[in-house]
Amino acid sequence: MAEDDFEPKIVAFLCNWCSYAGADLTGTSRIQYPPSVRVVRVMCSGRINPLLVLHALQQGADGVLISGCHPGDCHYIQGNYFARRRMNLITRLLEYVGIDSGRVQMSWVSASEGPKFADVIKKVTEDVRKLGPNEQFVREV
Amino acid sequence: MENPYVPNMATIIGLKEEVKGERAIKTFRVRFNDAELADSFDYIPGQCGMVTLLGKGECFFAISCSPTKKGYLEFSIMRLGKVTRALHELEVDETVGVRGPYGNGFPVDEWKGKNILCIGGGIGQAPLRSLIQYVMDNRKDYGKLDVIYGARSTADLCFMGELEEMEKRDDVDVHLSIDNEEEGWTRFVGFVPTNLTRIAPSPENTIAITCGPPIMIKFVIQALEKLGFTPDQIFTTLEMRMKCGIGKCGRCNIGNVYVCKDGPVFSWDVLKDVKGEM
Amino acid sequence: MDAVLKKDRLDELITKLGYEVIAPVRKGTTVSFETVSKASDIAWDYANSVVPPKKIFFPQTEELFAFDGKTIAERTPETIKRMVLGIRPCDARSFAILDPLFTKDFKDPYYIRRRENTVLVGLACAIPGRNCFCTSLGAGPFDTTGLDLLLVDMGDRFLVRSVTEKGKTLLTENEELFEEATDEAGTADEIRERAESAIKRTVDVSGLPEKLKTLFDHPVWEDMAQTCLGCYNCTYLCPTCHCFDIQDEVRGRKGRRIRVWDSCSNPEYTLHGSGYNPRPGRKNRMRNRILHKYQYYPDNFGVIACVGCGRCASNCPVGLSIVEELSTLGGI
Amino acid sequence: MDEEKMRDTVRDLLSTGKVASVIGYEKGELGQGARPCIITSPDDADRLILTPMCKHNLTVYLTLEPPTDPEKKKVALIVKGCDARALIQVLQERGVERDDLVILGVPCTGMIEPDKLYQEVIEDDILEISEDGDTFIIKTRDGEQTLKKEDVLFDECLTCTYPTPLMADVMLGEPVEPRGGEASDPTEGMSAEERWAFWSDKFSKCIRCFACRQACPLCFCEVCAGDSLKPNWVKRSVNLSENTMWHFIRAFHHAGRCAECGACERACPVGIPLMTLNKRMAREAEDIFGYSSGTDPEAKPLLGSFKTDDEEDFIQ
Repeated sequence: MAEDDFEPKIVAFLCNWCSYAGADLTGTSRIQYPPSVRVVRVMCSGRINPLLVLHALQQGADGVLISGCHPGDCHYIQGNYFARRRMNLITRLLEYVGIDSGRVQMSWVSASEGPKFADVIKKVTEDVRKLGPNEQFVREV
Repeated sequence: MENPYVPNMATIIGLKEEVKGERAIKTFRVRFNDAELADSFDYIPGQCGMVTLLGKGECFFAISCSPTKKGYLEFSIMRLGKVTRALHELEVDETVGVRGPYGNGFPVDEWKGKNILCIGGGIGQAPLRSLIQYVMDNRKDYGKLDVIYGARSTADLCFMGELEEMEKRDDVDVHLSIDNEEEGWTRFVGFVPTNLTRIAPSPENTIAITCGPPIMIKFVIQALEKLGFTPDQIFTTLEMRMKCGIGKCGRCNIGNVYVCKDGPVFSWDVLKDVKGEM
Repeated sequence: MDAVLKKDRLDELITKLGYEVIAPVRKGTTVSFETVSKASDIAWDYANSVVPPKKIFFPQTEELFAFDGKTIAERTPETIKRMVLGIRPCDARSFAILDPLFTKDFKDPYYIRRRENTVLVGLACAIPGRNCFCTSLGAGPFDTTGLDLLLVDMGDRFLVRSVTEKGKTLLTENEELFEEATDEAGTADEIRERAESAIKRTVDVSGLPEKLKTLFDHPVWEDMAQTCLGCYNCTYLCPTCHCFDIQDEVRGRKGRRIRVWDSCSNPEYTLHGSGYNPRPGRKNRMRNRILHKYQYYPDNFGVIACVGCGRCASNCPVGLSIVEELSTLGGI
Repeated sequence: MDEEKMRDTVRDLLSTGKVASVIGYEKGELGQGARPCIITSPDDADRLILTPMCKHNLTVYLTLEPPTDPEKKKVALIVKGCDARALIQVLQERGVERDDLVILGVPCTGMIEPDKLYQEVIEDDILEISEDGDTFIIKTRDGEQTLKKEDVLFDECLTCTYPTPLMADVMLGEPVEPRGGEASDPTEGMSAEERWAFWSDKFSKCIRCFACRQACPLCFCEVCAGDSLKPNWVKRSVNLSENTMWHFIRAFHHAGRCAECGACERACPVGIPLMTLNKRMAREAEDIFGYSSGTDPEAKPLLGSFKTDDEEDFIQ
């Protein structure tokens, strides 16, 4: 598939309090961003079991984004700090085994950062578009 | 070559909620979509079917109606695991798959002319219901029919409507019980084996068939032996985790006996000598 | 009927006869059965593969049928002609043991079709493995049970011994590939005798099935299972273990029902929906594994479900050995 | 390794009733191999051995099927340096109570990999194995053979960082200095594509026998993510996709927990280099978070703790 024809599917896990609100603001501010993203709202980035990230890739997502509140701003005080450790390790594991680096990304987006959310989605989409469709360990059925 | 793993599709034509709550029980009446199969499908009371919900899996259930009821099959299913939970979500007109009949069933022909004593507990009444219906529909072939049935509470009693109807008849004796007192309950209160001992049926020319929780079966058999029943007069029907239903996948063995194929009906005469985990 | 196949004609055997040829192939430190396209792919000097060739007839994962919504699409029967080349006599014998299970009462179409369309060309063992004890089970390095043809390696050639009509037909229909045997049979006998005497492990299984019937409640099982880790090595790698699980795997409306190897060492294997487990401990599960092979299977099918390949012992992470276990049980 | 002191200690522990059972090693069925064994009688102390063939990590038996009988809870077990790390990790995660254990520590100079040894000597010919500095002296039927340790030890042992148990009630021998050195990684210098080719080849061989899980002292989850049907992380189909998922789960769940004993890799029948993955994750935990597992029973679990200044270069 030519790079241009490929419209990646990105699963974005957004925390309820910051990143999801940020995404909302992007919309209400009428800032454009690629339609590649499928949002899953979770209460906190600390709730995201890294296995969910693997699961999304296995089910055929071309990229996964995890986004939470900035450090110090977590609605649950420290959830995003746990998320940060986990995602650091899981992305390193994926990279080591040779899963295309860049398929899994993480960002901090606050409720007021509408433009940043659009930028993040643009970057993830472009990174994944360059990588092409995810074919590495996608499920047979 | 016929493929024994492929189910025949069937439609749910009737649903009855027997028991509510966490471990709810529903009776599903299904009819094969293939009209010819629907009319020709024959079985023996006590035999089982593998019920499929595509995408969820299969489970092995006793057919809870009698082969004298033509054109449909009934399964009484307790909501427990993944498949049964999904089955409980279904409504009339939805599709399931059924393959079978499997297992040996009750030797109803050999029992002709004998008194039949059914002793059930909880959902264990399902295979007995098939036998009871069969005996009622061939009433002249059998002697006295006694139905002893109990559950934890009135809310846990299955097939209550039918049993109450049967209580009114004079060609069958129904003895119901619940484990603990409840307001408005005028029948026996206590465990099924206790009720059995109280009623004290005569072993004379009688076959006793019991099905229910393993602990109940154990005490019912002890009670029957005390009443003078010999092991060859006592039958039980067992359950095990199953996958294939046709004696290949391994897991349902008790010793060298496979419950899916060699059972689920066993005479105590055979079972008492089988060494294996039940 | 004996014949001789020169090794330089092997490529023709593999490519010209229209079979998909499956043979032992060395991958890293282990040998496994794979499809081959030329003779040089084949590892002739192996003792035994880690994963037994039962996977050819009874693959670890097998689609039973596919479905879309409520519609079932049955698989079209496989008609591919296969030759398993270089299979060890013990592994071929395992099929003779499994045949009644898959063909009696309900016929298993997946196993039967593959079995019918496959010719088994065995390779006699010259140097048995360290845990081999096939001779204790009435077999041996030159056993032909289950085979259509048996090859005996003689350096630059194989002695080819036909066992079944199927094997004989293969020889006669392709006679240009084979030569007449001369004095090879004598050499083969010498190799056989040497191989048989190289098998150090023995266990007396006469009367064992009957004996085991008295041992169900014996405390020995507790001791035996004490250090078992409960992994599935001994069952998955056993050429006669045949237990399977059936699962539905779906994606949207579409899905498939598969069967996949399961193990009686897995607690979930017997776990009821209610949470009750009739075999809750390693003791119960190990007892079932051993009794199934040496008591239940002989009871039901008249043959011990063990070929003496020693894979369970070779691959046990904690050094448990079936030979020792059987000797212990037999000695009680 | 002080076999006699071990036997005396075990005999004493059992005869005085300080423990109900001892988890140790006995001679294997053939040759000079060793295997785990659990004894309850002081008379059986003589059955126990302590040799360079005692490769198993016995800590696994503490969590495999914990005794329900309180009378049988007190257990003594023999641990080498790496086993002790696993034990510390188990204690840290509250898998067992410290008070129920008597730990017999063995300072370890490395364990022999049987496959390597049997390439040099015929197994059944071996009569005795003894140590002499950097060599093993193998007494056989035909005489004596001297083998360099580095030629026959497990790869893990060659780069062991904790040969002396960090925790023990009784130490059976003098402390051993770590050998030092870095474990080699076969994927070193490979591109991402090559690494995926390498690992997908390994994962596709997996038959999901779960020997790696069962042999691991730290795999004691009540319901393993590899078994769970709800949620069904790993489908039962055995293929590259599901196998990869399983190996990701296994590797990730051992990050910051793995004791680097090598039990998983030794248990694998199809030769998947599980320790290469484990070691990589252990190094990541050390490099990023300065965390070394199995060294401090009071430490908080790596993924159950954080620092406010943890690395976040990877986050936008």
